[in-house]
Amino acid sequence: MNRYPEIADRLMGLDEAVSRFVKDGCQLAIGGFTITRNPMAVAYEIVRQRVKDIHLVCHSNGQALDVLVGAGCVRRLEIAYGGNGRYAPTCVRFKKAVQRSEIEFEDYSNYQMSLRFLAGALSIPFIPTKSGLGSDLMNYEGFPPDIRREKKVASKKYAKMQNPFSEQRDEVVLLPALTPDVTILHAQFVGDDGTVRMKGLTFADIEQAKAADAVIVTCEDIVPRSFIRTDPDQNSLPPFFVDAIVKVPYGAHPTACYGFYDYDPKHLNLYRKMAEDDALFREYLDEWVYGVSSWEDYLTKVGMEMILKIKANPVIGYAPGLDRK
Amino acid sequence: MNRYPEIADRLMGLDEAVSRFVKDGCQLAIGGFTITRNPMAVAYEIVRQRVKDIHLVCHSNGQALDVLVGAGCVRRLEIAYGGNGRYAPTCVRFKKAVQRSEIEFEDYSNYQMSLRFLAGALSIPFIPTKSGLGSDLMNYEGFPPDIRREKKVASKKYAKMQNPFSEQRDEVVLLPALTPDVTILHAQFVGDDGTVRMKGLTFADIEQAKAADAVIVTCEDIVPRSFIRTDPDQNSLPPFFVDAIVKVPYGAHPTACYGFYDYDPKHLNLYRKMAEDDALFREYLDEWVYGVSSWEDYLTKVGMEMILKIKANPVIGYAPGLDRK
Amino acid sequence: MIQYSDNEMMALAAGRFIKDGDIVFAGTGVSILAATAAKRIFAPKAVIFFETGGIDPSLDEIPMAVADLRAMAGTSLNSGLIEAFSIVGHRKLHTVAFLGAAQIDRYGNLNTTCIGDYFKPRTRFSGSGGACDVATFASGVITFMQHEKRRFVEKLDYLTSVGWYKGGNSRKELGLRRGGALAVVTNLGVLRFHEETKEMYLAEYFPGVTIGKIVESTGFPIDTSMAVEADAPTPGELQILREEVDPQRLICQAVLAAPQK
Amino acid sequence: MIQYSDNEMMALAAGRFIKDGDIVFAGTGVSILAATAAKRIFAPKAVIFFETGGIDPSLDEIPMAVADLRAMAGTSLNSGLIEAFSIVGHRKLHTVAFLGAAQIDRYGNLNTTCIGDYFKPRTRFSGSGGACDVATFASGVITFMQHEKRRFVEKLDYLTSVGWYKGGNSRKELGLRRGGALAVVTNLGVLRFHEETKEMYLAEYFPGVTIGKIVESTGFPIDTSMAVEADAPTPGELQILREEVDPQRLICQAVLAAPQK
Repeated sequence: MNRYPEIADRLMGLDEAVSRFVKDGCQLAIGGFTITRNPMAVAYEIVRQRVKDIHLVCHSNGQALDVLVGAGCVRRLEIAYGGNGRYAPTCVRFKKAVQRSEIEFEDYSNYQMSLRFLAGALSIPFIPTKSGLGSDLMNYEGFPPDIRREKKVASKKYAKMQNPFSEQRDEVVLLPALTPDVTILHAQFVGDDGTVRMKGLTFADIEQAKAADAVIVTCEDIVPRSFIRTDPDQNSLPPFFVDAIVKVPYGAHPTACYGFYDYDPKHLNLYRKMAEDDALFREYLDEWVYGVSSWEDYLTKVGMEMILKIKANPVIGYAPGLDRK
Repeated sequence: MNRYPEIADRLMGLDEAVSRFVKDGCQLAIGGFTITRNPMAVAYEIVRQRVKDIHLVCHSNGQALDVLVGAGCVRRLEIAYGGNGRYAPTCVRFKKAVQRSEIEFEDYSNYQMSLRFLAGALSIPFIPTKSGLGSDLMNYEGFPPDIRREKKVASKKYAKMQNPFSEQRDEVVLLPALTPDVTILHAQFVGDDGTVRMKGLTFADIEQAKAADAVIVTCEDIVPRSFIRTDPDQNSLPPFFVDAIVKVPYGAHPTACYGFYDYDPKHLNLYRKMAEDDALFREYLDEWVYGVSSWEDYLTKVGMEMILKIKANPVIGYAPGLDRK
Repeated sequence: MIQYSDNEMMALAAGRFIKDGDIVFAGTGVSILAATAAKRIFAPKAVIFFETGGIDPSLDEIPMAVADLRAMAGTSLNSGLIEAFSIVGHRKLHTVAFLGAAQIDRYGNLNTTCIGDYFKPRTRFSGSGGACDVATFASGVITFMQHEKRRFVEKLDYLTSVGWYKGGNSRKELGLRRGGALAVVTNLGVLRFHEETKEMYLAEYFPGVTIGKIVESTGFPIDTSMAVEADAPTPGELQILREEVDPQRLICQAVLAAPQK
Repeated sequence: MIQYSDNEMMALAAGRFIKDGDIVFAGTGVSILAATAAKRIFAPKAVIFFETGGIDPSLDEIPMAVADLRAMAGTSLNSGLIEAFSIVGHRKLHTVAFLGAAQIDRYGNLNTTCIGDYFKPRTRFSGSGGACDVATFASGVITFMQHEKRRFVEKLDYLTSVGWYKGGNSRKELGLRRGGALAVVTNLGVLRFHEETKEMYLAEYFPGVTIGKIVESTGFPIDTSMAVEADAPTPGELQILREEVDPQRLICQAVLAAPQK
């Protein structure tokens, strides 16, 4: 700890980060997108700590969403997309949970969810868009009226209004801001001053972080202040938005992390197959989540062969020639 | 030109960029902020071409604004701040023009103007904020009703509404989007693929560019695609938002350009003194704008001694020890 | 005789709609195959980008998801979702989007949400993702479909993404300034939309496919009076697809991945 | 006896308000002197940032404008205006803003726009800039003023930035969730605001200044019953100001730059 004096009070293990910030019934936002930069180590730890009744708010989260839903941690879900690209056109446990009416869910689009996080980040109560006009997204409210009065749930799914600056008919949709209790992210770098640097696409991670009451960031490594401040144009978040920092190399596995490692096709395929069957899925959780004693243990199970296969070429950013079938 | 095949149709001189895109009566947004990264070479060329009746929309533009107002190019101004930091707490020709009722003007705040550009960039007609509540910014409309019907002028300065997602009283200000006819920017780098990279603070330049119908970018240099695409996380604008590219080294002088040169304190002080007097200001324009035959001629007037003094340390970003009194 | 897969035929048929200067919004599967084929064969000055924010990636390998690292390598810019969707709707850009769907109706409206009741669906799909957004904002949408009667339906179980809405002028009346369904490319042919009514009609049937097969695979009556046979892929086109666009043959040889049943 | 300038006294008096963990919104002149002094002397864990988007710069030299390259060197992050203002108002941050003004009233409302009629002003100033925004959003505002009767006025010619508005609960009633005027630091002393009425009162007078001088330099009646003499700067504080904060003595020895007459 002494190496990182500026962030000593925010450096912690996965167990402490989750137990301090991810409470039963909290509203949780997850960074990343489908098969990339999901904060998987945190998601697994949430499952291990058996956090309950989470209100998950996502745009297109994939793997972390599906594990949390499948493990029964999620009660309520606002979502644009539950899929994992070619590895699961619809996330399997998400699909089953909706079909079996096991969760409360409300659909938005990706832009709508991103704009809602932006509104939260800007501390404005709502934001207008044209997206949604004519869509059933605006015809079906997923949440019943009694839920609408609960903390962090918008009083209605959306509102409509005439543009007050136009004399012609010009209708817009107003979307309510999102201000999650906690946002969890995985980044490539955190400086020992607490500055976060993500590389590659950032999706809506930055808006999700700024919208939240608390932010947990896991990272591939912690790097010196002198490095991260030499070209600060590249940085993603200043230190004061970050409440917990956990160093977890490969912390996004089996999803990808630009410049560090590719997604793990073998694991994603294994997951999909096991998720299709309830008994097999329990086995998956037992083996890969409940049954691992540490992150090192988890990576040992992934195996050196796969770790080497998915290792990214640091210039190209991914693992060229990786067998991705 | 053959070196830059991808941008050949957009590479041009200052004269062509201005004559093609900056028309009499157009709405113009200027990048940069007070004494940094103002697109001065373009501003001077606008003065030289005697463009008239410009509707200028700025947050805190300084030097370019003042030259354009002083030279009589501006008829209408929406602005948050007309100042040059310690070199002119209020921009001198802007001050005189308002006091003499020579221009139509409307005041907003910096955040309000930035949000208006953001709304334009997002193609939404308005954006809410709490900023302005209680301020005379919301009590005085600068523009009379007849102007309100003109192209690119908002039908009213702002609207107020109750937050439809709250049952308590919660009033917000709605600000109309800005969609300038043209935005002019100065950047450090443009790739030969048309990608723009700014270094240091970007202010609201990116929102101003995306909000506009046309964008003119001047740059310190044009760099190979292979360079600009090796770390694309650092880039500011994709090629398809840029309509004219002009290579103008020191194109922001006397304002600063991070990593390349500092502001020129001697010139900023000279300008302020000459701007205070109408006859001297005409001399300034004659000497520094109308009287120069090319940008090389302008830089020759600035002089090698000053060019060396303001040269930025490329790592530190500015010129340490520069006499800035 | 030249052998080719459905995906290859579809990618080339769709790719021909792309023009130089178009900004192409791509997804995964046949969509990214089509977008890349368009750029390498028909419209080298088109720009491919993803809703995730990756603009003009080098695409030396084919992405398996829009968040694939391959969508952020060699790009002009790596931005975020908000920037990406603001590009789709930008008035100065001509943007063409490739989408897929579980169901489509005669006006090109799409369902990627569910089959059956929304609250207790028989089948739940991934949801809108960015589909509703790009259907709202793009200059035109090209949709890839498996051509089956249960997918070409009289009435969608859920209207996720607006095409021509209720036909005629109804899309404009919603307040949407531009856009609409440009074409539907299936494993059997290419469908377009009547200028006035905005109803779907058969424009092209693929070599070896009969008009009758298409009519019986479509769940609503369809005008076939203007249908012509599509050109088969040329050996040159297939070579580019297989050697440059998808050298690992991840999509070329696969069947179209529609949302699961 | 220790010699020091008005700016040095003001910077130190204001700097003492800053606590570890505060996010300090700084401007130019005495404001940046105060912010940097606070960080180097009183609150090393405070973070200085600028409306231009520069967060926690190294400040090896003092910026002459908020867009000075020195506000973007050695930072944690270089962002933009929108990000900067969203930080000022963020509910999880305690943000303190330093502002300057041409006029102030008893409730700490500020004018940086004009003297005289708005449309035909006798004197036009720079305008709001970010002042209205930070006065709206910050947890507290500290304003620097030249202490003159014509600047401390019964009624502002233009209310650019809201302090306690009309006193009492009126700021909250506007819909502003937090913030308000924390203190006013002048060349004569430090003024604060009554808990209930939100009216300005004299908290400190600087060494060598009489209460009478302050009363006659203020254009409205002012409660002086709680006034105490401020501590003079210590040699150690002045040394840090002059050698570390402003080694080029650009601000330390200058007079306060108020908006021009």
